[in-house]
Amino acid sequence: MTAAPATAVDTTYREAVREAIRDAMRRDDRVFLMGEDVGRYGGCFGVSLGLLEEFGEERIRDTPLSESAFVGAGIGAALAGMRPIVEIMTVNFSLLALDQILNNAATLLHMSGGQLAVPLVIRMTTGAGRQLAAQHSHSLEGWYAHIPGLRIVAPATLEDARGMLWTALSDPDPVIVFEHGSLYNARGSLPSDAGPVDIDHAAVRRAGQDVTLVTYGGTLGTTLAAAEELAGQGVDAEVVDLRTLRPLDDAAVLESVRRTHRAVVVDEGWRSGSLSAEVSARITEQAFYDLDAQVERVCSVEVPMPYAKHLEDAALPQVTDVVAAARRTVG
Amino acid sequence: MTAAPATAVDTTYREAVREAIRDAMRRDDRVFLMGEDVGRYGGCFGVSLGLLEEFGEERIRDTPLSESAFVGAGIGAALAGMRPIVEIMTVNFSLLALDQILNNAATLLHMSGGQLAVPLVIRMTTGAGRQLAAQHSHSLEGWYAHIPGLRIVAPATLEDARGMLWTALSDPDPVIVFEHGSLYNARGSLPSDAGPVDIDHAAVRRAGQDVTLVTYGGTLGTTLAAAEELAGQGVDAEVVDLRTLRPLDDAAVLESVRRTHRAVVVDEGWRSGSLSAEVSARITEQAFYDLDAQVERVCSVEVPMPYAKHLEDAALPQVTDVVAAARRTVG
Amino acid sequence: MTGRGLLHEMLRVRRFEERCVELYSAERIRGFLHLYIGEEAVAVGLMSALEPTDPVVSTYREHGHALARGVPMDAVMAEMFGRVTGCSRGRGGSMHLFDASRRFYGGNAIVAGGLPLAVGLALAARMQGRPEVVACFFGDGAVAEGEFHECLNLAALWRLPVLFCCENNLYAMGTAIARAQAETDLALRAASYGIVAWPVDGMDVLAVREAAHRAADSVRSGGGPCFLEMRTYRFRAHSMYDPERYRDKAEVQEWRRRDPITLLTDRLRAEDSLGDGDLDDLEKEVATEIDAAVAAAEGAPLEPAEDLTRFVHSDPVRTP
Amino acid sequence: MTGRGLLHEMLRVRRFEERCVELYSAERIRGFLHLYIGEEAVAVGLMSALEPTDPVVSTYREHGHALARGVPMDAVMAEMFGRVTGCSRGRGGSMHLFDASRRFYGGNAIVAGGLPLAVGLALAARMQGRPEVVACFFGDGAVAEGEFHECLNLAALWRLPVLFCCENNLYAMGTAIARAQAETDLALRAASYGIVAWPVDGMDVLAVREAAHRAADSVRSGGGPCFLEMRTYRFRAHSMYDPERYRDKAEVQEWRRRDPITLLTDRLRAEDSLGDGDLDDLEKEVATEIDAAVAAAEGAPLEPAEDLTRFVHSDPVRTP
Ligand SMILES: Cc1ncc(C[n+]2csc(CCOP(=O)(O)OP(=O)(O)O)c2C)c(N)n1
Ligand SMILES: Cc1ncc(C[n+]2csc(CCOP(=O)(O)OP(=O)(O)O)c2C)c(N)n1
Ligand SMILES: [Mg+2]
Ligand SMILES: [Mg+2]
Repeated sequence: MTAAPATAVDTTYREAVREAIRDAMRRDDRVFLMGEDVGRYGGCFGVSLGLLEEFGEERIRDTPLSESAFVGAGIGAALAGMRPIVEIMTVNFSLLALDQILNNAATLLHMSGGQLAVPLVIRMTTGAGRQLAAQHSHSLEGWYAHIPGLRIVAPATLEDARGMLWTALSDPDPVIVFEHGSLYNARGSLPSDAGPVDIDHAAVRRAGQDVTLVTYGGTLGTTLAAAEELAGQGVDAEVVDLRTLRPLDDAAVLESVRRTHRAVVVDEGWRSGSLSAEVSARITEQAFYDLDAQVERVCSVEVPMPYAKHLEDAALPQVTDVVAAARRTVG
Repeated sequence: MTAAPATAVDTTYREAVREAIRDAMRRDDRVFLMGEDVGRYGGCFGVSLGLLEEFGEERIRDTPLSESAFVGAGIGAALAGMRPIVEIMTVNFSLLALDQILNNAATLLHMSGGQLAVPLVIRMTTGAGRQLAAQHSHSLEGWYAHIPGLRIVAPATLEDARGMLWTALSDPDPVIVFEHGSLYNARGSLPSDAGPVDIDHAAVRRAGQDVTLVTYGGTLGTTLAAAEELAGQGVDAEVVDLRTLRPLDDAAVLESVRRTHRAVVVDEGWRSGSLSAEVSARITEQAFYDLDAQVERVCSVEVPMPYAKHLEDAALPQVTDVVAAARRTVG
Repeated sequence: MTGRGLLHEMLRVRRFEERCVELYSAERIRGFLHLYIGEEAVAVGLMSALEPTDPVVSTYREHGHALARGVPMDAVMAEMFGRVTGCSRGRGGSMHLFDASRRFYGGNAIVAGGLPLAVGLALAARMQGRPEVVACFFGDGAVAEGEFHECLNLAALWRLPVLFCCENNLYAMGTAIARAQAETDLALRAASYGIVAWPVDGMDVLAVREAAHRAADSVRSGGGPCFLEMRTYRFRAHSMYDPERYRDKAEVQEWRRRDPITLLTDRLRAEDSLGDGDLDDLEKEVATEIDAAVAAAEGAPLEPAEDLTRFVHSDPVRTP
Repeated sequence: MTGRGLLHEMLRVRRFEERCVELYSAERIRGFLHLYIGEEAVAVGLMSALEPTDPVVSTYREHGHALARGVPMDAVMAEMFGRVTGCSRGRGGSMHLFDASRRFYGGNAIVAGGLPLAVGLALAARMQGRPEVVACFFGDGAVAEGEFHECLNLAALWRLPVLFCCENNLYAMGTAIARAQAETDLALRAASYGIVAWPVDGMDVLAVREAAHRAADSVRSGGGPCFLEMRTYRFRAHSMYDPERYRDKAEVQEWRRRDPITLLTDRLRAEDSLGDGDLDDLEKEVATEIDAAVAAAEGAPLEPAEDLTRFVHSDPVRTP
C-alpha cells in the first residue's frame, strides 16, 4: 500500500492554524481549546471557526472574560494530565494572566524539584499594523522570552503556523505561540500532508553573504522585502527567521554573522529592552572579532501606538528603515 | 540669619526612604501613600513605620490585596490632581497591576493627545538574596524600563533613597522607584539637610581607566567590591551606577567606555532579555570602534530562584563573576 | 433636558453611528469600530443626570458616551478620521476618545480597565472635598474580570462616590451572559458588596434618567457608590468583523421592537410633546451636524509625523 | 480518623511549628516563615475528610496543610533546611512544599495564585471522568484579589468539583478583615456566586471535619463547588518579621482560650476517649518524630550546585 502523493493546497495562515488545532484535537483527546469566544463566535480572528461544531462544547470551551482564571485553569488542567491549548485573544490582554504564566506555568517544575511539569500551550495574537491604537498593538514577545521555563515560538510562515502547534503540544513544558495579527490573511500553499515541524531551530529564509538580517514573526515580510531592495542596490542580504524566541538558536545566527560579518536585527517591539537587544548583545559577545561593523537594530519607535495610519507607519519598522540600517553596516 | 550648618546623620536606607516620604507629605498635601499594610503594619519592610500616626488614615492609606485596583486608583487620583505614592509590596506582585501601569499610566498622556498627564509615583521592592525563593525574588526592572511613558529609577545609595522621591513626585509623568530589598538595612550617613537629587543622570561611583563596570540598584555593592578586587589585581575599574533605567543616560556610559574601551554590565535580572542586554546593545551600537573587547554581561542564571542558600548564591551575580568578566575584557 | 432634547441626543448618536458604518465601508475610518446602536438611551439618559464637573470613564464602545457628554461631534468625527483636530489628535481613534475639558476620561479598550481609574478619580474628589460623582461605564462582560471585583469592593469599602453604570446588552462579543456569569442578575452581584444597586430598563431613556438622578443624588450626598444595571441590547454586530453567528435574527428583531428612539418618539407623540414636523426637524438638524462634522474631518490636517514622540512625556515646562 | 488521631495530627503540626521557630532563631531555617499555630484544626479537620486521590492546592502558610495531608515530616523539615531530601529538593523552602505523589500541589506565595490551578485541576478531573474533589486553601486576604472572583465565578459557572477552603483568621498581615472587605461575611460573598457556602468554627476540628465531609460529598456527587469559611485565628505573628502592632494582646489572649488543641483534648477527656497518660504519649511520639526529622535534615545533603539549571525544563526523555 502506498500513500497518496501529497498535493499542494492553497490556504491561508488562519486556516493553517485552524488545521493545526483540528489535527491536534483528533490525534489526542487530552487536547482541548479554551479561551474567550473560541467557540460560538469562532475566535476573534476567525481561527477556530467550525471547531465547536466538530468537537463540541467540552473541548472547544468558551470562557468568561477572566484571563487570569482561565490561563491558570489551563495550567491546572495540564498538571492533571490534559493538554490544553489556551487562547488569549491578544498579547495586550495577556498581562492580566502574566502572574499565572510567570509564577506558575514557568516556575512549578523547577520550584517543585522536578515534580510538576506543565504541558500547556498558550496561543496569542500579537503586533500592530491594523490601526488598533495604543492598547491593542503591543509586541511583547521579548518579555515572554525573558522567562526561564517557557519556550516561545513565533510562526512567520504558513508551514510554521501549520506545524509548530503539535510540536509545542508534545513538549512536556509550557510553550507560548505568538501569531502576528497581520499574518492571518496571508495566502500560500501547503502540501496536503503538512505536519509538525521542529521548534528548536532558526531558519535561513534567504541566503546571502553581505549582511545578516535577523528577524521573526510579523517583520519577516518587511525584512525579506528589504533584502530584495538591497539586492537591487548590490547588497546580498541573508535573512534569518528566529522562529523560536526562547531558547534562541544562537548557533544559527552566529553561523550566518561569522560569514557576513554584519548584522541587523529587525523587531517590531519597542527598541529599548526589546528582543533585538538580546540578539544584538549575544552577537557582540560571541562574535565580536568577526564583526566588521556595529550591530544595528530596527525596531518600533518608543511610543504608545497611535491610531492614525501615517503615525502608525512612522512608528513601525519599514522596509526603508531596514535597508538604511543594512547600508550603515556595509557603508 | 544664617542656616544652621548641616551635620552628618547616621541612618539607614530604610529610614532614608521613610524620611523622603515624610518630607514629601509635609511639603505637598496632594501627596499621599497608598498600598498594602503601609499603615497599621508600618510597611512590609518597615519603611512607613510611624507615618500613619503622623499623617492619619486618609493620607497613609491601607488597601486590600487588590493590586490592580489600587494601582489603577493611584492613576485615577493622579489624573484628578493628587500626587499619589503607590507602594506595591514587591515587584513580584506588580504583575497583577501591570496592565494598569502599561495601558493606563504610561499610555494616557500620548493616547489622549497630551490631555491627561499622570503624576504618579509607584514604589516597589525588588530583587533576591534573602532566600525568598522563586515567587519572591524577581528583578523585573528591565521589563518596566521597556515601557515608553514611564521613568524608572533605582536608588542604590542612601542619598538617592532620600533624594529621588521628591524629584519623582515633581515629574508630571509616572515614575517607578525600585528599592532593592537587600538595601533597606544598609547603614551610612547623610547630611541633615539632604534633599532632592536629579533623576536624569548616571553617576560614576568609582573612577577608573581600564574597564567600565555598569550596574544599578542591588548589584552596586557587588560591583564596587569587584572593582576593589580588580584593583588588587592591577585592573583599574570604573563603576557607573545607572540610577535611572529609563531613559538610560547613554552619554555617561559611553563617555566612560570611550575612555576605558571595555565594558561589563552587571544586572541581577535573568540574563536573556534583561536590561543588561539593552545596555550592551547600546554600547556596541554607539561605540563599536572604541571597543577593544566584547561587552560582557554578568547576570542571574536563568532559573526560578531557589530557596537553598548555596543554590541562590550560585544563581546570583557574585563578586568573582564580575572580576572574571572584567578580566575577560582586558585579558 | 426636555423629552425633545433627549430624543435629539439619541438621534445624534444613532445617525452618527450609521454614518460611521458608511465611512468604515469607504475606508475613511479604520481599526476597530464598536457601534452603540440600540443602546442610546443609556448614555443619553445617564449623562443628562450628571453635572458638567462629574468625571466620566468610558469603554471602547463610547461614541455615544462622548457625544452625550457634550464632546463636540466635529472632534469625535475628526478623531475617527485620524486627524489632528480629533479629540485625541487622531492618536486614539474610535476606541480612545478623550476630552479633559469635559472630564471625559476616555475610551479604554481593555475590558474593565477603566474601573480602577474611576475609583481613583472618586478618591481624589473625596480627598479634595469636591462633591463629584464619577460615572463609570462598562459592559456585562467586564463583570467577569478580576478588576471588577477589586474595584467594587474598594469603592464600597471606602464609600467612594462612584456611579457604576453597567451596560448589560446580554453579550460580550459572542458570549451570552448566561455562558459567562454564574449569577446573571448583575444588580444582585453588585449588591453583594453592599452597594445600592438596581436594574433599569435601558431602552427607556426616561427610566434611565430617573434612575441616574436618584443614584447620582445618593452618591453625591455621601451615600457611597451606586450601581445601575442598564438592561439594553446592541442591534448591530459587536464590531465590523462580527458575522453574528451566536445569536438569532429573531432575538435581534424582538429587541428592535423596543428601539429606544421609537419608544421615546411614541411616548412624546402620545403626550403631544412632539409635533408632526418635529421629528423631521430634528433629523434635519442632526444630518446637518453630521455632514458638517464629516466635511470638517475630511478637510482637517493630519498631525505631522515629526510629532509622533510628543506626549510620550509631558512637554517640558516652559519657564517664562 | 479517631478523635485521638485528630489530636495527634494537630499536635504534630503545633510542635513542628514551635520547633521551626527555634530553628529559625538558630538560622537553620531562613527566608519567610509563616506559622500555622492556632489554625491546626482547619488543616487537620479538612484533610481527614479527603480521599488520597483528591488534589490539594495550598498557600505559603502551608506546613500544616502538608503535614496533615501526609507529606512525610522528614521531607518537610529537610525542605526548610534547604536539603535535597526536602519535598521540593530544597528549592522551595517554607512557602513551596510540593508532593506530587500525594497530589499536594503546593505552596503558592502569590496570594490567590493557587485558585486558578484548583479550577484547572477540577476541570481536568471532570473531563477525565474522575470523581475527585479539589481542595483549595486560601486566606481571608485572598478574597479581595481579582483572581478570587474570576475563579469563584468560573467554578460556579462550570459547576466544577472545587472545595474552596477559606481560612478566615481575621487578618491579612496587619490588615483586619473589616478594613479590607466591604462584605466581611465571606460565606455570603461566596454564596453570591450561587455557590453553597457556610461558616464553620475553625477552632473545632470535629466541626471542620463534619463540614468538610458534607461539602466534599456534595462536590463529589456533582453538586458543583462548595465554599467553607473556616473562622480561625493565628496565634503568632504573620511571619518572623512582624511585631504585631495592628492587634491587641487581649484579642490574641481571647482567641487562645479557644485553642483547638485544648478544645479537643478537653472534649476527648470529657468523653473518656483520652486517658491520663495518653496526651503525654502523643507528645512523646510527636517529639520523637520531630527530633528524627531535624536530625535527618541536619545530616542530609545539599543539591549539587551543578544541578541548579536542572528542571527549568523537563529532563529529556531517555529513550531506552
Ligand atoms: C481584558 C480584555 N479581554 C478581552 C478583550 C476583547 N474584547 C473586546 S470587547 C469584548 C467584549 C466585552 O463585552 P462587554 O463588556 O459586555 O461590552 P460590550 O462589547 O457588550 O459593550 C472583548 C472580549 C478586551 N478588549 N480586553
Ligand atoms: C499578590 C500578593 N500580594 C501581596 C502579598 C504579600 N502578602 C503575603 S501574605 C499576605 C497576607 C495574606 O493574608 P491572608 O490571605 O488572609 O492569609 P494569612 O496570611 O492570614 O493566612 C500578604 C499581603 C503576596 N504574597 N501576594
Ligand atoms: Mg455586553
Ligand atoms: Mg488571613
